[in-house]
This record gives sequence, structure tokens and C-alpha cells, in this order.
Amino acid sequence: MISILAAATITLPHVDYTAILPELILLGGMLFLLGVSALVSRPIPTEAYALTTAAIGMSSLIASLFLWHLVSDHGAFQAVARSMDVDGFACFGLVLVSCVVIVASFFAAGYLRQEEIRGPEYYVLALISGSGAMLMGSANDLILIFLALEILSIPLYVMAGFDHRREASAESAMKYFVLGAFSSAIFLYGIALTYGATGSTNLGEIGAFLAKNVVVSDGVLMGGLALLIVGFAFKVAAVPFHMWTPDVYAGAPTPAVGFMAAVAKVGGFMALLRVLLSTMPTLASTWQPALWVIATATLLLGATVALAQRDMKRMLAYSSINHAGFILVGVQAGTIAGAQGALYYLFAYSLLALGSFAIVNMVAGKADDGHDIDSYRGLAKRSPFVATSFAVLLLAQAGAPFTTGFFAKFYVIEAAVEAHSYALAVIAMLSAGVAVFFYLRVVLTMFASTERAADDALEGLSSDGGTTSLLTRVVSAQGTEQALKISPWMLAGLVFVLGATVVLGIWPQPLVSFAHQATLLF
Amino acid sequence: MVSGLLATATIPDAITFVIAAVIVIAGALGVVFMKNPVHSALSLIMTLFGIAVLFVEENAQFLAAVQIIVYAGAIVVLFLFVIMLLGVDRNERISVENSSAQRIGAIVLGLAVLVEVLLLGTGQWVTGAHSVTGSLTGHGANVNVIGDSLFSTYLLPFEVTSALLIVAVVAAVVLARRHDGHENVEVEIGGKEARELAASRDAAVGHDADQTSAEDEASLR
Amino acid sequence: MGHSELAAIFGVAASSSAQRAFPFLTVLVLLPAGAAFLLLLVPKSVTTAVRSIGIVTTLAVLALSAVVFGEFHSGVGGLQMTSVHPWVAPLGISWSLGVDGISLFLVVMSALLFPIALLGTGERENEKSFTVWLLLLESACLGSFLSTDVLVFFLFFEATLVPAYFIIAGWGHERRGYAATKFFVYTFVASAMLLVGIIALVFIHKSQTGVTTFSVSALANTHLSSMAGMLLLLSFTIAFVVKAPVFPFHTWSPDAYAEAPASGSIVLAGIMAKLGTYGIVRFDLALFPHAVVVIAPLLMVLGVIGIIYGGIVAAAQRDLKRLVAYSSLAHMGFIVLGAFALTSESVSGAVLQMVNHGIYTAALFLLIAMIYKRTGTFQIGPLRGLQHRAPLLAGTFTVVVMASIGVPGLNGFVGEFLILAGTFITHRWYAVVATGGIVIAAIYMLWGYQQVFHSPESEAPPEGAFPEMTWSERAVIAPLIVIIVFLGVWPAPILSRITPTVDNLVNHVVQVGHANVPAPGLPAITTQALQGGSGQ
Amino acid sequence: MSIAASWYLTLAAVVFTIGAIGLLIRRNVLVMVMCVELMLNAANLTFVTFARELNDVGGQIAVFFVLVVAAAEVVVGLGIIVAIFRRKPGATADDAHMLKG
Amino acid sequence: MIHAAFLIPAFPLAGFALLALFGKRLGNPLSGWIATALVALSFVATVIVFIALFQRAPSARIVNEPWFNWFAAGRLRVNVGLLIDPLSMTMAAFVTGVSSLIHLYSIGYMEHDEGYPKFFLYLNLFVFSMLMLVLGGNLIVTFFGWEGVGVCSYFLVAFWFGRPAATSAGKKAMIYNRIGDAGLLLGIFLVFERTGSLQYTTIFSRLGNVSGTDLVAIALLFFLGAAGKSAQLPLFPWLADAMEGPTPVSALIHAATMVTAGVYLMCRISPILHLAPDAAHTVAWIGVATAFVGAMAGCAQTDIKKVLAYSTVSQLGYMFLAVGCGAYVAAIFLMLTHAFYKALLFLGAGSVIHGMGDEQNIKLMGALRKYMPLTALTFGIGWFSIAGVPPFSGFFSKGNVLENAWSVTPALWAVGALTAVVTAYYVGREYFLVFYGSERWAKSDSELVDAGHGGHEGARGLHPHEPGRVMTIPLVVLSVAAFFGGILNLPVHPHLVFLERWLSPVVGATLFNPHDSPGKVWAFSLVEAVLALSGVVAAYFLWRDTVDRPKLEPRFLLHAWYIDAAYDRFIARPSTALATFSATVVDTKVIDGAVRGIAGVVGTIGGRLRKVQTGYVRNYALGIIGGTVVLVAYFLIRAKG
Repeated sequence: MISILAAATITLPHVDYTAILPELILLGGMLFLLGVSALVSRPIPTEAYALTTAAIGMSSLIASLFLWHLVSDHGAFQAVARSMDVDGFACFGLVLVSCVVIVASFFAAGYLRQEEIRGPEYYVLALISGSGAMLMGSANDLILIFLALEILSIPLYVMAGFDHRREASAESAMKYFVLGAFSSAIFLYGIALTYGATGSTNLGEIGAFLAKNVVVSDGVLMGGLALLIVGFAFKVAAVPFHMWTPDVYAGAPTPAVGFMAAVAKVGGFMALLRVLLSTMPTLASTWQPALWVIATATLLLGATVALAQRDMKRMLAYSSINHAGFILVGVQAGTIAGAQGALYYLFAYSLLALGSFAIVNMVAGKADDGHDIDSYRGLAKRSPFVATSFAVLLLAQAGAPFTTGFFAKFYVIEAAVEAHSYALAVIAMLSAGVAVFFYLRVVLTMFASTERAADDALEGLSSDGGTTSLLTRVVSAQGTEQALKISPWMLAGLVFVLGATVVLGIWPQPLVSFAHQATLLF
Repeated sequence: MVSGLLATATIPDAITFVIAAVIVIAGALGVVFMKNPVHSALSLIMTLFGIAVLFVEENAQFLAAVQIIVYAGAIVVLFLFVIMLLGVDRNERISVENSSAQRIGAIVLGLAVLVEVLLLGTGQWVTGAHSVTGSLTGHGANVNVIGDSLFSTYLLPFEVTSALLIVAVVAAVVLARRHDGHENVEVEIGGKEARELAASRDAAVGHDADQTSAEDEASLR
Repeated sequence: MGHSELAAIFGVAASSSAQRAFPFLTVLVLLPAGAAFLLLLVPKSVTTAVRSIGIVTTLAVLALSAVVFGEFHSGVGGLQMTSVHPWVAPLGISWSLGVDGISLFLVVMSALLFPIALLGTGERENEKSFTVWLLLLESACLGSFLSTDVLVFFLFFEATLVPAYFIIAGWGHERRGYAATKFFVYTFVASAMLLVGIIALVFIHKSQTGVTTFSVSALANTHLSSMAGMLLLLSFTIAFVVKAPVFPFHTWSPDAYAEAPASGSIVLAGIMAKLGTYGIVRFDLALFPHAVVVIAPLLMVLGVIGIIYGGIVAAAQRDLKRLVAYSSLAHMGFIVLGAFALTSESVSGAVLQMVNHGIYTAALFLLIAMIYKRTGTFQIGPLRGLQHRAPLLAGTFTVVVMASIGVPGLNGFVGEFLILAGTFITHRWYAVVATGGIVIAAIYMLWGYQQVFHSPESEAPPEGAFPEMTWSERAVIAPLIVIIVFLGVWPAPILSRITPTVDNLVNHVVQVGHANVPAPGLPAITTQALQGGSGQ
Repeated sequence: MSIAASWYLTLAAVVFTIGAIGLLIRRNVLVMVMCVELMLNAANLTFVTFARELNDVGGQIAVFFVLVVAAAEVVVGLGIIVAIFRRKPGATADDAHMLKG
Repeated sequence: MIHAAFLIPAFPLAGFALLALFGKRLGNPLSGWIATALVALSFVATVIVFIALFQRAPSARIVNEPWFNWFAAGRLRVNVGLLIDPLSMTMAAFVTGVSSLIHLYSIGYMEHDEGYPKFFLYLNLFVFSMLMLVLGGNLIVTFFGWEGVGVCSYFLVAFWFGRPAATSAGKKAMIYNRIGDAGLLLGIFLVFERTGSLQYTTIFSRLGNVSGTDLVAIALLFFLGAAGKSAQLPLFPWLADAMEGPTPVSALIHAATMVTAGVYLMCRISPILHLAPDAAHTVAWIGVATAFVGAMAGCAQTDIKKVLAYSTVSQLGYMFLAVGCGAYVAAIFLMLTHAFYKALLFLGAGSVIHGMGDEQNIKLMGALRKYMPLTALTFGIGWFSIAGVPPFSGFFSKGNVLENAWSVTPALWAVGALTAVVTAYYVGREYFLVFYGSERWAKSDSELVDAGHGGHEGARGLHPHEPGRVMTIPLVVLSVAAFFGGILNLPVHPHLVFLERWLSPVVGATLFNPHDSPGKVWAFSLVEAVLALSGVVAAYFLWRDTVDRPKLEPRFLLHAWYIDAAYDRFIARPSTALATFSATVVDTKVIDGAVRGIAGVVGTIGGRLRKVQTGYVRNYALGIIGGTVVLVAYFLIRAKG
């Protein structure tokens, strides 16, 4: 026995805790929350949890920035038996996810207080999911990516079903879960095929293998790549793997939607970028056309179907599909510039999504219901600040200048043009043109003082949702005359999002440099 | 076919493989086509068992054991537990399908996937570099090799799985949580809604069935 | 490729002014926006404070623009008072501003029209938001005219949409929502192409020089294949012709002009329309000389159709604002015609006409707003015999109408004359058809004027009395009338500042565009340009 | 020597397909989740086969992780299903189509 | 002294400015007197410059007076400046002279009008514009004046803007003028393109480089402009309508000065016309045709001013006949004398209208010579003058034109001579209907209701009377001028052709000289005198006592050959229909329809695609598997083996 044990001595790899510090902070913080809630007998106000979560996020942000500092001084490195890439790219993801967690905790506080839900679970789930997204960005092994994907997704399934009061919440959780499991099975099969084709799941090894060898019979490799793309495309809601998005966004609790829109896209795109750009650049000529088609379909479907929506959350869901298309435009370019564009876009979009859904939640009020566009009629009267903020966020999503939204679009279009994907660039901008229509429709509705103005905007456009009778609209408009109550927590989060959107829109240099250097240190 | 199977393998291996494969496929088909979810779950165990056999056949003894213990022993039991808990062990009317396009599409596309995967492998299935992570036939038994690798190369993934398990716990808590104070109302509403829904569903299914048969009759005439 | 010419177009003209300590242009652009943000801090209820901040700011901008005008060296082509600062360095975007003969008067005109738009249209709901939007719009417009970095231009160009949208949608008339959305979406889609074009040009430039830059002067050095040049030119031009608007991309404008509040119409027609024509002169001509030469006939055809068609449709309008909107279409047609005729005379005329059109169209909308304030209608039908009640208003209206139909001695004439004379030299038949436009202009303008001001007073006068112009109204309209007359009688000081820049530009286009074929004044320009384009 | 890899892989592909088709045609959510398990097992079989062929331990390790994931997924999935069934006993996947468009 | 030329337009401009600023405060009589005084001062300045010019040697009588650079771009340099030469000074002198008189007359005529200061404001602006037109040193300054007089004409015709007919007439005048202006502009462009200059003196020095076709084109385009301004075929219908303006306006603008601007312009570009004989012939034929058409239309009019309006059209046709024949001096000569007698006739008509309480229908007048003897006398002088009865001024000027026409082709002469008879006849008709016959205005209204538009309330109980002195003095002065105008250019002796010698530096090179045979001159004179008298006699016999002679007043002449109606039918109405069609169908349905259609299609696509989202989770899974199949298929195709 002893000899066996002796023979089986395992040489543990060096664990560089700095390299995984942000993830550790999130997970450790999560455990702290769980522990505190278990140990303290009195009910702890949700704001306390939120503050703790924000503090955890802040710590991880600091750790991420420290890591970033390290990387930019000493170059990228791999940690913990080469399972992790610690490079500028990963650091960008760490910083972004940390920010998302911080902001989301504020919005969550407002929501949970409003719904009178106690307990740390929401925050715990968010923290775990966040750590999954972080791992997605820095994982250097397909197995780890798969695990991270699950760590990212499973809490999101739960968050989607978090609201017990609404049946839609459970339905959305079920749909998300079934489809998510389905797609991750496909993804896993893709990993298996890739493994067989290249002999490893480690991205570095795969890259090295592909760089050194010419696979003569590359059917399995191709199949693996295709299925990997399917898995990521599902996560980022690319057409035709997008169909869960509107339903889940519509059914899930609104702040959770903002969070999931942000982290799922961040995680999915970061990993996709790393796999395609860092590991399989040699196959670029193969995967580019496929992504071209997916991006085109995503752009156009997202924009056009959003036109036909009356439910604000569904509209934003389709708009997020449109945004995914834009990010895919950057990915499709297959260049460093494309990666930069995608990163910048992710950053801009994450904050916009968080902010937008938070406002949707504010407008819906208690019970998180009433997302019909009619609820927004005259919002400017009820709360000029919220209406203006929403207008800014929506216009930023449309790509208005002097917001992050503009530079985001600019960046990915630039990448597409640089890669000579002129047609895709044009299609993307056209879809933005279509998209602007429905953003404006909301803006118009919010600032309309009369009943007619908003409907005028629909002139010439047949909308299926337009069946609501005028009578009910009048009633709903009258019913919402009183001023909007806004939780200070949400307000704080909103101010942060707005500030980032506008300030980084006017002075994009820091973020652009960040994205720029992030990809230089791949 | 048989000769193909025996081209490289010994007869016992071949027999083992064939039996296991049959079990696997039969189980898989059972999962899909058994009307009663309990039967499906049992079929799943069949498949899992078959696969465990294949694992042994492929020198993955440790995995074979884990397969049985975790999958058959825990996961499927969980399924069964839930089925029993919810009392949903009644038969699903598989023959009734509101959307025939769904079924046709499912089978066509599913077979298309199969054909595609097989086409992918026509040239050569395995093209990768050998023993990148570590040789299977290295020192010690299968367990040793796996353990060694797990705590060195795959240390981080291994640690990370802990997060997954915590998620499972927290998720169970969240999903099973009852709202203090609101729950009674909820249950009532839920119960009522559910009853209505069940009724309407039955009606809808029945209606659909009627309609289908009516259509069939019409087409016969 | 004539490098010296490019230097002359874009190079810093007067070295003494280049290093000027005080960044006039930057302040000019940022002042209104800054005031807008300041205004956000002022409580809504303090209307007087809001109004005075708005007025003081716009007047300060006007004063500043006067200083710029004073500092501007006449008789010199090229950019002056340039200031260049890196903005988004990794992307090669820099905050670079400069003023030359093409932009100078557009800036001054904008600076003049904004206080008028603010002052001239009376009380309104929610003064604060309105002022904020208007100030932001002013910044965006000035920024567009002054940017010499293509991307910064594009940013401001797009940025004009948002405040304009809110002004139309917030303070407009009956169908404001429809009009505002149509305006925004239409122009947004068109300028989307511009963005792609800009980026493509930058990358072609980068592939040749290895430098990522959005500077117009650098980009003008790009060698473009004839196909690339053509596509890029189209992508640029589509944005500009929609913005201007040029036939057949105009249908947003009657709605937007008609539904916008008076001040919105003034800014839309007076200034924002010029963004399109300015873009044509500044970017199309300078960046794509080869392609411009090839495609000029097409755009001139559109311009000419616009002149005739705009006039014909205007003649059938029953709404004063729509009438002016269609007349604007015709006038924009003149400007486009002049810009693409590619002679010094016609391009100078086009630039001058941008200013002229801005002035008299603003005056027209202002006067129409006065009528609306008194009668509550823009419909020509119910309005009759207003001259009986308000002879001064009628007289002022007459002067503006005469300016608009190009009566010599008022400002509309000189621009139109230069455009037509210049066009006639190279493209005789376009000019011949376009000249027909001045006949049509007289028809619809005089018809509208006659209907509204002449004839016996209607038996049931539109509700209430129709008072004469108040003193404040006179004070607002007076500067415009003075300028209309002044620019009609003595436009030489303006033209002497415009022409050096335009001459350089036209020489550049003609020489580069025609490559080695010296062909001033020969009609068969298209084929030569094709040869020239492929020969490079 | 043992059975050629292609046999295993083909078998895995067949199981994967059966799982996929099952998910597409069954309305019972529990069975759908079981079908996902079938697909995961197919992937596992593929992994192990490749591991054998490549003489590499990585494939087997992957299977180990998949087991964990499967367990976690099933727990959460069943939790969600329980939550739904508590509201509407006997509900099928098709009953949940309130959200659409 | 020639530098004082700037004063000539400066005085009326100052008048305009004064009245624009203080018109209302200056009030009723004062503003009129100031305006009149300033125009008179302008006349004085003209005379001074005239004399200064006269004192120079004939070759030094062409002086450019540049003021300042108006605008410049590319090759185009335009100065504001004057060209002082015998032609422009002749025009300036007669414009300021006639204007002064008509200003004076207007003080009386307009005394009860509420728009009194405004009227003089416009008049002064008109005089300024007219002076810029004739004195302009280049085509653009001329064009400035050209458009300026057009605009003033618009203001003044529509002066009584409460009357729909007046405002429509003003608009019509403006639009017809604009059509001509478009032609003129194109002519200017062509000149600029071919010679690179717009300065008259420079243009003429560079004509050698211009091809014959271009010269013809230039000349015809200028003639199009002239035809618009001077109411020639086919652009004449506006002039009759323009009679809606106050009578002094008709006298000044639509008889004496503005309408002759076209003739002036053609004389001004005589070097071009001289080099383009084809164009000249066209001008001559259009001129004589207009003369005939106008004269015939004058035979059937019932409005006292419309008779004179068509007469003006006709007389202008004579002038263009002269221009087309190369007889520029004859054209100017006729223009001057015509200014005298036509202004006289209009002012006489104005007196009658004034005295009749705004009645304009000649069929409702009669026997007024008893009440207004002075008017009758001066009107008679005007009539004889226009008829060409020797020795009235018209005899000499019209004779001059006809002689020149004969020497080009007798056919032109024949039409011109026939027109001369008609001219004498129709003015005679008017004279007899107004001043002879019975006092028809004393009849009761009921009989006259259908007779014409003039039968309004004030017609009853009228007391026709001679107007005040401010109105009679111009009549007298003008009748003297109309009588003696012929001495300006007496063809009896080479030394007596003052005008011809005076103008020769400008048009001299092209001067057509038919005076080699004195016998021929006398023969022509005799024939013309006979023709004139036959017209006078015919009028006497036909119209002395008779009011209605339907056969002599056919409807198509009353409606001026239905030309206006034809324009309305075949141009105006189709254009209106086109405009309506463009606005309602092309613009809203087609162009905007395309825009909205695209938006609609996108929206519909969105709506359709939305239905794919069925809400069934299995459908979604199907989407995923479908996407997977397609994606894998693609990669399969791309796979190498």
C-alpha cells in the first residue's frame, strides 16, 4: 500500500494565485455571502448583500487591473498548468465582468427590495455566473471552457426562473435550460471531435498542432469546429441559434435579463474569439464565410423582427440579437482589429444592456410586469430623468455619436472593412438603420404627450402588435400618470452606466486603448 | 460487416462490442420511444450500462465504474425520484403530435446530423497528435494515470467543478424556496391555473386528435 | 498627382495664424455644448435664466464667429486657424479643426441663425429642454463645418440628428412624430453608408502609406482605382444628397420642414441642409476627383431635375411651409448643379448660394411663423389679403420672396448667376434647363405671396385680429433683411474669401480628375475622365 | 488489438442522433433531459475512443468532467422542472408557450 | 462733369430710401413732391452730363464709369459701373424727363389714394432701376436694372392689391418677363462663355472670335429677353392685363419707358446683331408681325387703356422692325417720339378716367370734349402724332422706320404700312368714342349693366371735369413734345438728322443710310401721309356718331386673337395639372411611396419572421439542429477529405 502511494506521488503544478485572483475573489465572496446568511439569524437586508457583492466586484476589479498591470509590464503568461491564459485579452474580460457584477448588484438591490425577496441567492448566482464568464475569457483548454460555460449558464437558468410569482419566469427558465443543455451537448460533441482531430483539448496545443501539421483528412476537425461554433453561437444568441433569447428575456426577471445579456455575451464571445483567432487562425478562410452568413442573418433578423414588437423586453431581446450580429461582424473579420472591435462592443453593449433593462424594470414597477410599449407613453412626464436616460441608452444602442455605441459600431465596421468585408459592413449599417426605427419609436412614445404621435411613427409599417384597441391604450396611459418611484440603488447604477456611456463616448481613448492593448497581448 | 468488425479485433472483443452496442442503442431508443417516463429512465440506465461496458472494452475502467456509480446510481435515480415526486409517471401520447412538421423535421434533421458526422469520418477519424496530455499506458493503473493527470494538468478544471456543485446546491435552494407569506396565494392561483390549463390541454389534444381523425376520414373518402 | 495643389487646399495657409494661442474654433464648437450642460443645472422653472443663458451663449458664439471672420485672411486658399489634437490615438482620430473659404461663411451663417431661431419664435413649452437641444445642435452644426478630420466630421454630422429629432418631435406640429422619425431614419440610413465609405477610404490610404489617419488632407493623397473611387464617392454622396436633400431623396424634407417648429425649420433648412452640400464640396470634390468627374453628370442631372421638379411640385402645394420646403429642393438642386459643374464660377456660386439660401430660407420660415402665430394656420387657402392689416410684414415678405427668386440686388441672385454661368461654360444644356427653374420659381413664389397677402380680405378673417409685426419681431428679422440686401449689393468681400479656396479645389479636381488631358471647357468630360481614371 | 475506433465512433454518432431526435420529438421535459444525457454519453464515448486511439489520458479526463457537469445540470434542470410542475402538474414542454413572437 | 453721372441714378435711389424710411411720416402731398423733385434733379443731372458728353469729340463719347467690384469668381469679374455714351445718355434723358412729368401728374392723380407714399416709393425705385438698366456698363448691371424694372412693374401693376385682377395681372407681367429674362440670362451666359467678359466695350472688341452660329444664338436669346420685356410676339399678352395698374404707371412703365427697354437692349448689342443678319431678320419679322397683331387687337377694345396698351404693343413692334432692319437710330427715334405721344395719350386717358370717376369703358363715355377741352385737344395731338399725320412727330419717326424696312424688303414695308393705316384708325375710333357722340355716361345704369365691367355705382350723376394743374401741365408739355418731336431727326437735310449724328459713335458702324435719294424720301413721305390720313378719315366716318359696329369689332380681336386664351388652355392648365399630378401622385405616391414601401416591406418581413418564434421549445431546438446541419454541411464541403 505504502509503496503504491509513494509511487503515486503527484507533482502538483505551481498554482499562481494571482492569475486566478479575480475568479477566486468572486467565488470566495460568494461563499462568504452564503456563510454569512447561514450564520446570521436575523434577516439581512438585501442592500447589505448588494453592497457586499459590489465590494466583491470592486475587489475583483482591482485584482483584474493589477493583473492587467502585470501583464502589460511583463507580458502574457499561462498559469496553473497552462489551463489559463493570463493575457491582455483575458484581463479585458476580467475587468468587464467585474464592472458588470458591480453594476448588476445595484440594479439587483433595487429589484429585490421592490419585490421583497430576501436572501443572498441572487447575488450568489450572479457571482458564480460572473466567475464563469471570467473563466470563459481566460480559459486555455476546451474542457475548461466547457466547464466555464456551464458555470456561466447554470446560474443563469436559475436566475431566469427566479421570480416565483410569474409563470413566464418558470417557462423561460425551462426553455433556457432545455435549449442550453441541448446546445452544450452539441458543443461537447464538438470538443470531442476536435480532440480526436488534434489530439488535445488544450488551446495552445491545438494551435501548435494546427500550425505545425497540415491535416490531410480534416473532416473531423471541421466537424468539431462547426459544432464549437454552434455552441458559442447559441450562447451569444446568433441566428439561427437565437430563438431562446426573446422568450427568456421576456420571461426572466428584468434585472437578471440585463445581467445575463451582458455576461453570457461576454463569456461566449471572449471564448469564441480566443478559439477562432488565437487557436485556429490557420482555418480562418474556412470559418470566416460561415460567420459571415451567421452575422448577416443575425443582424437582419434582429433588426427586422424587433420592429414588430410591442413588448419592450422582447424588443430589447431582438435588439440584443442585432448587437450580437455586430459583434460577429468584428469576429468575422478574423483580425486583431476585429477582436478589438468586438471587445469594445462587448464593453459598450454590456453596460447599455444592464442600464436599459434596469430602466425597463423601473418602468414596470412592482411585480415586474407591464412591459408593453404603452406603459412608456408619457414617461417623460412621469420621470424626465428616467425617460432621458432611456433615450440616451437607446440612442447609444442605435449608434448615436458621442456615446460608446457609436464607437462600438465604428470599431467593428472598421474591422470588417479592413478585412474587405464591405458587403457585411454595409448590411450591418443598414440593419442599424432599421434598428434606429424601433429605438426612436420608444423614444417618441416616452416623449409623446398626445395619443397620436407615437402611432404616427408606425405609419407605413404594419405591426402585428398594433391590435391593442385605442381604448385600452387610453386607459393604460391614464393609469400611469403618477410620478415614477425609483430606488436610489437603481439610480446609482443608472448614473454609472450613463456616465460611462457618455463619457467614454466623448472620450473613448481609454477604452479604445484598453481594447487595443488587450489584443496586442493575446 | 462482420468481417469488417473482425478485421482487427478478436472474437470476444467483437462479441462484447456487438452486445454492448445493441444494449446501448436499444436503451437509447427506449428512452426516446417509451411512453412512460419511468420506462425511459430505466432504458437510460440500460444505455449507460452498455456504455460502461464499452468503456471497459476501451481500457477506461475507472470511467466505467464512475459511469455506473454516478450516472446510473445518482443521476438516473434523481430522475426517478423526481418522476415519482411529481407523479408524472403517466403515459405520454407519443402518437399525438400537434405539429407533424416538427416530427418530420426532427427525424430528417437528426438523420442529416448522423449522415454528416459519418461523412466527416470517412477519411480518417483520428488525426491528432498522440499522448499530448500523457500516455494512457504510462505507469500504474488507469486510476493512477487519471488521478495523476487530474491533479496536475487538470488541476484548475478540477477545482472549478466545485463551483458547479455549489451552483447545484444554491439552485436547488432557490428553486425549491417557498415565498414567505405569498405562497398560499400562489399555490391557490397556481393550482387553479394548473387545473384550467390541464383541462384546456386535454381538450386541445382531444380536439386535435378528433380533427386529425376527421381529416383522415376526409382524406379516405 | 499635384501635391502642391493639395497643400494649397488643405495646407495651413497662413503660418502666423496656425500657432495662434487662443483656440477660437475649438471654443466656437464647444461653447454651446458647454452652455447646454450648464443649463441642465438650472431649474426648469427659472425661464428667464434659461432664456438668457441661451441667448447670451448664441450671441457669444456669433461674436466669436465674427472674430473668426475678422481673423480670416482673405485672398488666401487653404485652412486657417487650424488646431489639431489627438483624440482617439489608436484609431488615428484627431480633433482637428480649421476654417477656409468654404466653411467660413457657413459658420458665420450658423452662428447668426441660431440666436434668431432662439429669439424669433416666441414663447414655448418647456423652454429649458428646447434651449438645451438647440445649443447642442449648434455645437454639432459648427463642429461639422469646422472639422477637418473625416471621422470627427461624421460624428458631428450624425450628432445633428439627435437634437434635431427632439426639436421636431418635441415642439412640432400635428404629425411631428412621423416627420421626426422619418427624418431621423432616412438620414441615418444614408449616412450609414458614409461611415463605411470613410473607413474604406482610410484603409485604402493605410494600405498605401501605412498610416491610419482620418485627416482630409492626408486622405486626399490616396490613390484610388476608378472602381474604388466610384464606390467610395457614391457612399459619401448618398449621405450628402439625402441630407441636402437632392431629388429623389427629398421626401423626408417636406414633412420635416412642415412639422418642425419654426426654429426647427430655420435650422433644418437654413443650416442642416447645408451639411449635405457642404459635404459634397468639401469631401466629394477633394477626395475623389477622378470619380467626381465621371459621376458629375449624373448628379447634375439630379440637380437639374430637382430644380424643375421642386418648382413644379412647390407650385401645387397648399401649405406655406411645404411650399418653402419644395422651393428648397429646387435651390439645393442649384447648389448641387454648381458644385458638380466643376468650374471656379459655379463652385464659388454654390458655396455662396449655401449661405444665401440659409439666410433667405430662414427669413421665410421666420415670417411664416409670424403668420402662424397670428392665424394658427400654414394653409394658403384661408389666408388672404394680409397686406391690408400688416403692410410691413408684407413688405418684408416681399423682399425675402424676391431674394428667393433671385432678383438682382438681393442675395439670391449672385449665387444663382455664378452657378448658372459657371455651369454654362462646361455643361451648357444643364444650365439651359436649370435657367427654366428661375421662371418656375417666380410662378410658385408669387402665387403663394399673392394668395396670402393680396386679394381682398376674406370675409371671415382667420380668428382674431392680424397685428403688424411687433418691434421684437422686427428686430429679429432686420439683420436677415440687411444681410439679404448687403449680400445682393456687395458680395465681393464674401466671394474674395471664398474664391481662393474654391479655385484651388477646382484646379485640383480638374487637373487630377482629368489626369493628363487638359480639358477646361470641353464638353466630352465623361470619356476623358474615364481615360484619366484608368490611366493612373 | 481491439475493435476499430470507427465502430465506436459510429455508435456514438448514432446515440447522439437518437438523443437529438428524442429531444425534438418528446414533449415530456424529463424525457427531454434524459435525451440530453444520451447526447452527453455519446460525446463521452467519443472522448474515450479518441483517448484510446491517441493513447492520451486527456479524453478520459474530459469524460470525468462531463460527469460532473451532467450531474449539476440534471440537478438544476430537475429543480426547474419541479418548479414548473408545482404550478401545473402534468405539464409538457408544449404547454409552456406563453412567451412567443 | 461726366463723373457726376453717378448722381443720375443716385437721386431716385435717395428718393426711394427716403420714402422707404419716412414715407408714412412725410404724408400725402409732401412725399409725392419730394419724389418728383428728386427725379427732376436726376433729369437736371442728366442734362449736365449730357452736355458734358456733347462737348467731347465724337470718338471720345464712350466713357466707362466703374464704381466698385460687385462680385468676382473664376474668370467672371463683374463691376458695378456705368457706361456713358450717346445712347445711354439719350435714354437717360428721356427716361428722367418723362418720369419727372409723370411724377408730377401722379401727385394729382393719386391724391386720394391711401397708398400714396408707397406709390412714389415704387415709382422712384422704378426710375432708379430703369436708369441702371440704360446706364449699366455691363450686362449684369443692365440685367439688374432689367429685373428691377420688372419687379417694380409687378409692384405697381398690383398696386391695388385688393383687386384680384390687379394682382393676377402683376403676377402675369412678372412671369412673362421672367420667361424673357431666362432667355436674356442664357444670352449673357453665352456671351460670357464666348468672350470671357460681360463689359459691353470688351465684349464688342472680342466679337471677332465668336462664331456666326453663336452670334445668332446670342442675338436671339437677347431678343427673347427683349420680347418678354417689350411685349412682342409671343410674349405680349401681359401688357394688356398690366393696365390694371394706376394710369400714370401705364403711361410711364407700360408705354414710355420700361417696355422700350427691350428696344434699348437690342440697340445696345447692335454690334452683335449686325454680325448676325439671320437673327436680325427674325427680329424684323417678329416686330412687324407684332405691330400688325397689336394694332388689329386695338381695333376692338372697349377699355380706354387697353386700346392704348395694344397700341403700345404695336408701336413696339415697329421699333423692333427698325432694329431688325439695322435702323437703330430709327428705332430710338420712334422710341422717343412714342414716349411722348403715348405718355400723352395715357395721361389723357388718365384725365378722362379721373374725370369720369374711374370709368374706363369707352362705350360709356362720349361728348367729353365739352367738359374736358384741354384733354381732348392734347389727346387729339397724341392721336395725330401716333397716326403719323405730318408734321406731327410720329410722321417722321414712323416714316423713318418704314423707309428702312422697304430697303430691306418691300414685304416688311407693306405690312408696316397696312399697320400704319390701322393705327390711325383705331386711335381715331377711341378718340371719337370718348370725346364725340352723345353723353352715354348720363344714361341709366340698367341699360349698361351688361356692357362692361366699368358700370359701377359712381357712374351715375357724374360731372366730368378737367383735372387740376399738376395734371394738365404734363399734358401740355407732352403734347408740345409730341408735336415737335420730329425735329430731333429731320430727314430733310443731312445736317438736321441730329439724333443720327449723335448716336453714330455707338451704332454708327452699323448705321443704315437710306438718304441717298431725296426724291425717294419725299415719295415715301407722301405715301405715308396718305395712309395716315386715310386711317383718320375712316375713323371719322365710322365712329363719329356710332357706338356699336359689331362687324368691325370681332370677338377674336377683342380677345387679342385668343392668344392669351390659347396659352391658358395649352400651357397654363396642363402645367397646373402636371404640378398637381407631380405633387399628389409622383411625389407622394411614387417617390415617397417607395420610401414608405421599403419601410413597410421591412416591417412586414419582421412581422412574418416573428411568427417563426412559436413559443414551443421543441421548435427552437429544431432551429438549433437545423442551423447545426447547415453549418456542418458547409464545413463538410470545405473539408479536404
